[in-house]
Amino acid sequence: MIDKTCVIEDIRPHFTHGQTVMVGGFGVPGTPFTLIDALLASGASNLTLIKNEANEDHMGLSKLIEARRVQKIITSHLGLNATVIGMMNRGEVEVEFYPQGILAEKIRAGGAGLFGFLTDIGIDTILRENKAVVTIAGREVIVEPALRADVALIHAAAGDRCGNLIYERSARNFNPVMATAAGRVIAEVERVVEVGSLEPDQIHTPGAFVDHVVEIRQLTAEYGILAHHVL
Amino acid sequence: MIDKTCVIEDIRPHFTHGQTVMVGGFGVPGTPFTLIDALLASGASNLTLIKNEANEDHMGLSKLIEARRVQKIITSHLGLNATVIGMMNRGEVEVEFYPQGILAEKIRAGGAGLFGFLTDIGIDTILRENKAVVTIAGREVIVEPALRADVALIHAAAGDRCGNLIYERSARNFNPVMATAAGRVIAEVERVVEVGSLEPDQIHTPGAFVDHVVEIRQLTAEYGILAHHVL
Amino acid sequence: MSYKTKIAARAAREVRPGQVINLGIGIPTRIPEYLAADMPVWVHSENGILGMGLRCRRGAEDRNLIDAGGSYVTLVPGASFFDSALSFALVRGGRLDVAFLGALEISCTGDLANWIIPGKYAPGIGGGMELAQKARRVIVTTTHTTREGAPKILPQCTLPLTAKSCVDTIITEMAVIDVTPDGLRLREIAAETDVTQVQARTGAPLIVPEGELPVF
Amino acid sequence: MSYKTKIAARAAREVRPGQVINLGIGIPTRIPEYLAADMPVWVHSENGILGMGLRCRRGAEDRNLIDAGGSYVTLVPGASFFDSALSFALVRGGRLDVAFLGALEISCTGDLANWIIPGKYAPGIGGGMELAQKARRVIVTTTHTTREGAPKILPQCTLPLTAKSCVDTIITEMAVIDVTPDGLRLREIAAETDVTQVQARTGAPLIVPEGELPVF
Repeated sequence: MIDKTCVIEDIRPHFTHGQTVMVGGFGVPGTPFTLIDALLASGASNLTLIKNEANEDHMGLSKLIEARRVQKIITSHLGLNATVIGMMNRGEVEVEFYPQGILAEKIRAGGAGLFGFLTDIGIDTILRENKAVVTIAGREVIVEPALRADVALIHAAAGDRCGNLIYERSARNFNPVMATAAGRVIAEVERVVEVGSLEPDQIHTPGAFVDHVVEIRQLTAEYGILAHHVL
Repeated sequence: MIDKTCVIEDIRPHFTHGQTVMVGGFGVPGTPFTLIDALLASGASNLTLIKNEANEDHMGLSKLIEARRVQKIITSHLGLNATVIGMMNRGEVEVEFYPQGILAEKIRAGGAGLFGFLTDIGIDTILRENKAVVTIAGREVIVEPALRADVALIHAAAGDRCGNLIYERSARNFNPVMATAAGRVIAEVERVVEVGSLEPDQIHTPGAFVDHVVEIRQLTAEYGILAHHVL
Repeated sequence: MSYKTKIAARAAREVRPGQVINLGIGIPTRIPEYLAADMPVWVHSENGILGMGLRCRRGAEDRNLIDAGGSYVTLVPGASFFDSALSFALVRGGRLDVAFLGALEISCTGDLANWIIPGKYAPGIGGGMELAQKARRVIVTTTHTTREGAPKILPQCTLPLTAKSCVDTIITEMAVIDVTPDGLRLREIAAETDVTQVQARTGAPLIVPEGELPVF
Repeated sequence: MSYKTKIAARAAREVRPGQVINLGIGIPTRIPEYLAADMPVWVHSENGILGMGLRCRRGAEDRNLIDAGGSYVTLVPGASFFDSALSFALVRGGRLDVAFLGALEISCTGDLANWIIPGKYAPGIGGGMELAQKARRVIVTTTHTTREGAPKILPQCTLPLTAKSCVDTIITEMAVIDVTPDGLRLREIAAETDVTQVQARTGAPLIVPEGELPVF
């Protein structure tokens, strides 16, 4: 067995200027904060980032954007991040929006080695502008190209040494699809477990998709409960 | 909670003449033999069936075809069923072949409410004949339409009363994608379990996709080991 | 009772046993509070949950269990988790019975605009467009007029559409209105108002059925 | 040693540690028997398995654990199961390092035909087309000639293609041949034969490197 576990310092050389980086997570759950910090520390800039949202102000993905390392964000919604919306409105970062499930589907198509898919989502809206439209089964549909990245940053609850991953609760979200859709897939895990200890029927991401597994040394405050979302 | 469990006799009225029926399974594992027998007993004919293969001679799907209930099979490979290959060659049943992963992907696209997808699989072969071809990212690709069915017949290891399913080992195969892609989804399960006893992170098919759950009264010989595949 | 409470409580009465429903941000998230405790319903969340319960009481939060709006939530027995691709397969594939959504504008043919105010508000698309376009039934829960008192229900939308002809029912603090092939049909009216007032604050003609209107 | 045994044993030597490999029906399924016991390799099966071990010994079969050819198999630690869509996402998405496939014909530019003999044999497509087109490396394991002694390696295929320009290496009972931009390059030769015989049974010209050829 080739052990895919490594320490965070081993990851940094994989980050380079101008890369496209997919980042898992939907809000706090599933966001790989440790890997994002490593990407920030690497100094890589002119990045294109793909993530459901940009986290909230001063957290996670937002740190990279606020540090002006990001040329473009491909995302679904920035509603909880006034800082990034401000930067977008001032033209300081380019933003490309997709309907949330279409974004997930574009990534999945990239991971599945498809070139794109056909959808009627948005066909009667301004979303159809500047998109290729074809007719199938008598219906006009948008041609959505597949999306892949140079690197995917994944957060999982547990990973074994050969890269098998399991996710917990709503922290699954975009992580499994992104784990299929990048040239290099790096997973941070809350605990590394020995090979054979994950039940084969319960593995969410098979190890073949994962290149590196990094154990998180400490779940920092960013991973915790956000006070302003508490009842 | 609305209890989705029922007995096999309740299922029969859902089978009608001319239906399109998806059937899970890859060989014996995951093939819903009990539901296939119910479809046979219903007398429904002129069926269009969608399944990875037609099982082996005189088993499972093959019984429906041999009983002349089937107009067309949409499948990937019939290599282990000389009876059905013979019927195909004599024009007694229409067969539409797709590459195995493309068949899975067409069903998944149907389940995901997409109209189709773009793939280069087969683009340099006779498969491109009579297919719509478009150019994307400088590459000629085939437009594969999505596939849905009136009814999907699913086999699962366990199901709870609200339709959540888990599959075992290589019996998963086409079942989870087919469970998303039909107007009526009927699952046979080896055991019915109480709601709440399946771990939410380990459920393979969420109950929302499943309309009926039928407990298999007895695992007949068809579900067992095939002697001619034993070492 | 606040407008929002009244709307959420009335909207809860549209839910049928066994339905799979999705609750948009704002008023819809309050609907579960007004469902009967024994009402069997499956609440879907875009971030990959089926079977959400009420919002989580303070102190019991699970850092890995939030809804699509970021609130900490609970689960009901039979809940399941899945990835974002399957979450929207459920929506687009026709397994979502009802989506409750907010609105900026609704047209008399059921067009919905709720995601952009050009030059002012454009935080992205999120899951709303797929919910609006693909849920089997779309119920808009919204105040009847804007803060400035302008009608939100119009002959046609002036803002960019979320989806065309998607709205089935509009529930406001004043009325329950169905979008029908013949136009907007008043189904129920709030106790605090009357048909003249509802029509006055609605920017498109209402069909008022004969006989007494049910009151909520 | 039979032809098939010799080919499978030689093919096993192409496997590198940590690779994800898929074994087509026939000769390839015998490759694991010839891998070193400590060789870390992940065997993928189209029906949704990563981490297959050897074929299952008689009496220990699990009715739910077969490979894509129907044989009962075993697992290695770290194995996982997944559905058919993810199984082929792995293949088409570039995570399959090597596919070992059988052949009816191979052209000198690496075209592969292995699924149809018009009028005689057309059982379907299966997973082979995707394996041939998308594996990072395609190794064909086949007898050097047909049963009738006709070359399978040809200037161009006469049968319908499985995939164009997909074959990287051909392993037969006579030789190991790489498909290169310059043409077919003889890499190794069987102890039982010589270059003249190999060329005589090959329907396209072979590039024979200078010096002594490794023997297997």
